[in-house]
Amino acid sequence: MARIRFAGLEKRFGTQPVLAPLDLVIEEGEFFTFVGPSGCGKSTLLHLIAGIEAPDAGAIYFDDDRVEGLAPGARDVAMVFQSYALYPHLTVRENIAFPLRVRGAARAEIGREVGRVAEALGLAALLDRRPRELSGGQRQRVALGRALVRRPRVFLMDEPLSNLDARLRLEMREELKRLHELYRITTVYVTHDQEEAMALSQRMAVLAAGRVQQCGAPQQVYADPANLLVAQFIGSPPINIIRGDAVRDLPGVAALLPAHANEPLALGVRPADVRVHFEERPGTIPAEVTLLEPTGSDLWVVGRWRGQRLNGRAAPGVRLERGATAHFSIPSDRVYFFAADSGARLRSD
Amino acid sequence: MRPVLRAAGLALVITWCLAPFLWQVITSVRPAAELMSLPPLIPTRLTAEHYAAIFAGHPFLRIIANSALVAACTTLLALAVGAPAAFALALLRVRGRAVILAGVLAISMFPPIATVSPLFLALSALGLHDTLAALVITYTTFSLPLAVWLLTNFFAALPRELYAAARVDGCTAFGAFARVALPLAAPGLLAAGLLTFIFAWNEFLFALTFTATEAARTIPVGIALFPGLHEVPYGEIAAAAVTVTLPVVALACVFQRRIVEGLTAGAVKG
Amino acid sequence: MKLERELDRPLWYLLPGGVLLAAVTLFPLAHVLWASLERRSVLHGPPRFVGLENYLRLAADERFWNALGNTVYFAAVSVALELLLGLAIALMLARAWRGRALFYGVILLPWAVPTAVSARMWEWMYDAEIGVLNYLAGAHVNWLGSPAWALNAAIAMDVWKSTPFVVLLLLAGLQGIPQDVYRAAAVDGASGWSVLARITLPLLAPVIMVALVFRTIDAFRVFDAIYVLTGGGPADSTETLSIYAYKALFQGLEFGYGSALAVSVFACVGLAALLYARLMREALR
Amino acid sequence: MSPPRLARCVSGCARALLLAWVAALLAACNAGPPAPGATVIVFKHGKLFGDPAPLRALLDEFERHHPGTVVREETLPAASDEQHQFYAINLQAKSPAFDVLAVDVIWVAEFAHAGWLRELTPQLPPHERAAFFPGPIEAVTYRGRVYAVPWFVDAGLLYYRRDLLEKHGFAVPRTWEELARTAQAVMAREPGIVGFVWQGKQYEGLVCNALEYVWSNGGEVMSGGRIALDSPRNRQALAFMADLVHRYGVTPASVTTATEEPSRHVFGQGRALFLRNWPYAWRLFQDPRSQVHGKVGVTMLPRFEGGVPAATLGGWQLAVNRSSRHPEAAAELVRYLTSAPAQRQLALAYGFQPARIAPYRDPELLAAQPFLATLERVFAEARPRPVTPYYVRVSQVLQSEFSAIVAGLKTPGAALAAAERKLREILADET
Repeated sequence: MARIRFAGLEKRFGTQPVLAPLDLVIEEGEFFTFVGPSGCGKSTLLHLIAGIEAPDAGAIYFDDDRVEGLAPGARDVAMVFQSYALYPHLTVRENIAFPLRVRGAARAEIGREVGRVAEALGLAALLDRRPRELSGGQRQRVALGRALVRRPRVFLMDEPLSNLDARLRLEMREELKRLHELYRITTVYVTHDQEEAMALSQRMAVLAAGRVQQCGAPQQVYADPANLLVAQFIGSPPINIIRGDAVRDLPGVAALLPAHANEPLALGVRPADVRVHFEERPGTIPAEVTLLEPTGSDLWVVGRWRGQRLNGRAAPGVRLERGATAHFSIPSDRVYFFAADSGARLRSD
Repeated sequence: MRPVLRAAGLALVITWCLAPFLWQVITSVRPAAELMSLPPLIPTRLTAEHYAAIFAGHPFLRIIANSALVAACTTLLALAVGAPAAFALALLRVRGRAVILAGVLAISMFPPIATVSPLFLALSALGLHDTLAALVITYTTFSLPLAVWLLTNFFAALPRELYAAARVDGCTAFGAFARVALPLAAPGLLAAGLLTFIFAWNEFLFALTFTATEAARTIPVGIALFPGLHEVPYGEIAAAAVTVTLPVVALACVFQRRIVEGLTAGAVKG
Repeated sequence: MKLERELDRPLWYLLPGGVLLAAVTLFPLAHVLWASLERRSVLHGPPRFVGLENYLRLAADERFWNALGNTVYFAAVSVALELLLGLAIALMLARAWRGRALFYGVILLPWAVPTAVSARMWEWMYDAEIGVLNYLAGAHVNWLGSPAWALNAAIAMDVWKSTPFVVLLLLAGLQGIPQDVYRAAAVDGASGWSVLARITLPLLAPVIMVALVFRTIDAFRVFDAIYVLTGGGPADSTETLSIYAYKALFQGLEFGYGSALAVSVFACVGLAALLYARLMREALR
Repeated sequence: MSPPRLARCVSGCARALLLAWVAALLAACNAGPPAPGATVIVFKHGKLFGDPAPLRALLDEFERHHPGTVVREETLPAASDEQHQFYAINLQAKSPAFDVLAVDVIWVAEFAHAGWLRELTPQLPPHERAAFFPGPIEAVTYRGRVYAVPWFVDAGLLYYRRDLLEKHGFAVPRTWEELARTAQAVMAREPGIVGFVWQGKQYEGLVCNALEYVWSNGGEVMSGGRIALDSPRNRQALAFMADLVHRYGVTPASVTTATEEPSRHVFGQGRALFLRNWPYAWRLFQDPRSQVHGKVGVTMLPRFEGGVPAATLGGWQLAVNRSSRHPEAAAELVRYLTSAPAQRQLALAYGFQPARIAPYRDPELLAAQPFLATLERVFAEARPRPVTPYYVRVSQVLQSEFSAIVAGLKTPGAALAAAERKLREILADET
């Protein structure tokens, strides 16, 4: 297993920066995720680690070996591609055995290792099929098998679950966690699905416009967002943002931030923390209901207050219709403040 | 209605391609007295005299061997040189890729009749006069542009992730080329190989100029040796044409069957 | 671990092809270009540099313009027909499952017959008196003898002979397209024509381009097919640039003027290729 | 197919190729490398139609007379264009790859002027030239020196259906006008018969046909180095040629595609009354399986009223490559192959028309080929096409303009005027 260290790693596309200088460490055996909207540079970073692309500046270290100049094959890295990238002219057995055969492993060892991985992934019955005869889930597991069979130093995954249907995606998430606990290989996972990132990773980094916005444990990033961008990206349903003068009209808010009294502010509050009632209560604000989303365990109510969107949670039984007025209570101890212009987090210490 | 339409279409195409050649076959088995006289469309009796004649009067077997050798060597050489070049142009980052492709194409734009004299000077200076090697070198060079252009398209059509996957799995660039790109470009290889083979099999101008004796003479020149000053043995030419064409077609059928439909299917999802 | 960067450098892959092309074609091409600037005729003295005199003579030579007209007409009509027919046959063949290898062989036949022999074969078939075409049609058309018909008869032969080349390329292209692309289209309920227009043609576009460019090159360089058929006659009505160049080079022994003619063929094809490249870029945008 | 199978298939092919290569090399070697030190003379010639053995026997005989000399034959396609192309490239490159070469009658002046041929005056001194027909001698002489020795001769002949003429009571026509009238008359009475077939495709053969009208009307192309093509006499002659198709209708319009063989087949299938062709056709019409066996007569070509008999001279001459490494031995071979005995043997074996006059009076030869008697009179009158180094460029102009006349695209006057203008340009350009 390897400890990965990035030292000023940078990548430009022509003069346009794709990845700003990155300095980060991924511990040995850690399941680390890069999450961010598409086009934020996460796949490029993965390609830099794998060696498919060369950086414009900076270095990558696996433990103490400097690897960014090496060819992919020389880094002992395994990768699962978003589109699986299985070799269509080879059977499942040959696909999984491919990395070992390229390294010139003995035939007996190849047979043993392929058998072991096929058993672990439930592919024993499919070994003689060709990729085009398999379902999405099966192909995904073959791609996993091909990566696992060689016990690599680093495991790279480029949104491997994005092509699966919802149910299979949850199953494969558990499978990945199980395999990680079993083999404890340093894993770098890339996805645009923040829910998946939080469920899988021990530590994660939110990427936007080629720059790491925040890095930390999932719960910590969720509870303590470094800026507006992270707050909006992490957590679903997405965080409520109130801007402009309306912020100060919220009951109990003015007192919270004396230091920044006159600056333009943005207030963020998680929909899960906002309670919605049928009748008026002390400290609630009235809003016209524009959307109702029952999810079985909750009733999400979307209202319009002072022209801004507000989403809160009501008990499932509450009778509300579109157009009616509901009363939203915003807990003043669960709100976040951001500078309206830079989006930087403002703390009331 | 559609299957009927397609069947009719295919039948029409088959007759359109086959009819002229069938007429050639009929001419080749038509007795000498009835040659070129048309009241009997189908000859009154079939004869193999022309087939016997082409092997008796001329060292035709040796000429066929020469052509087979030249065509096979040219095809292998053209693919061995063309495929890696096409692979590099398609998958590896090559500065000035378009300029190289345009340059390769420009070479094949010159009519051979203009390049045959200087080429003759060069080859005889190298002492390659009247050798099969001279033909192989020339044919490989002049069939490279088509091979490179065609294969570049086939390698470019391969999903890029496959190349990346092979590299990550430990292959060098050449390993990825040999183990992944090459097998997947089989339809392109077959097309390029076959066209190169047929070009070398049928080429006349260079063959006439560079060869002198049976040691290096190829089929087209051999057939051109059939007629006398004025007299043209139509039967023998027809027989020779049939004899030299069928093996090439048989070769094509054999290789075509080995190419599996939609090779890249299942490689990449979505 | 050894740094494997060098093995991946494209240079190693382009070297063999580049060396071979340079070694074999550089001298001849340079020779042709240089000869086109010389007064090089065996019949009167050593070659003498004359600059663009050959090209000026070319511009003033009405036989050149007649040959150019014939060549452009021949190339345009034959290449257009070959592409349309080739595409239709390739699409038909791609779906015919039973005995596809056999069809493939039959379709390839015209291309496999040596050019000079097939030209002679067509010459007998076209013969007005003893030819089989007139015998079957019961007509008495002087196919190769009348200036109106001759070039079109040559085009018909070239279409018969060269369509398989296009079919071969397009079929190879079609075999590269994975089946599930078509299955996805079927799921969307796409009809035959829209599948062709939206899926097959765009995916085939690069191979179509290759077929188009190389057929144009061959059509502009056509020589032995027409020379055996009509010798350029009657009255030069089927004389193409290559035939005129052949007669200048190897009969008139005017290597200077012949080379200039050859360069004119190169220029025509170059223009056509540039035109295709621009058309291609427009089509893809 | 998976890589291992692909690899096996490629290695399979490679092994097969290796074997074939080795076999080919062996075959090349056991062609009997010449004894070391022997001078090898390479005789390059167009293919003679028929069994190669008699010519080989002749060469073996030569080798016996000249110990230490080996003669190797290299054949070229018989088509004149392809041979000219081969020689143009090889001789211009001063290639010594062959020593003796067979040269068409119309190339001698050109090759001599280009400095490609070694002078052969010693092989054919003035006193020996009388033994040959005058036409070929004129063709091989350039600026008073001999550059090739005539080997065999060809000339245009008139074939006619003797049975049809006798059936309808017509004499063998002596003049072109008489031929046209006879043809029209017989065509009226014999359904499905074409009057007169000849070679009208745009190629060298058309020039041979057309000049026979011009010369037989007393006309000329060039005289004394000056062009005399566009003359009233020539316009009248070529007008008649066009009228055969467009006015008398005795020649089918498809004459514009006819070469020797198609016209020979039409006549050979009994569908034509008259045929203009070379002597080779006679042997084919004598074949018992031929549909016109015993019904064919052959004679000199007709001429115009007040004109002269004329036939275009063809045939091949033997010359020595200027870059030959063994000029003396090569010259000796030329002398041997054009000697009377050699010519006799070739005449018997290939139905060859010797260039020497003596064989035509050889009783044994005459018995074998009575046809030679007629040929002697024709060859005596046969005239070479304009003997100039620039003949091939001249011919290209004539082919195009004569083709325009036959196809009815230009009047003889317009065509001859255009031709004369172009010929002036060529001669002015070349001096």
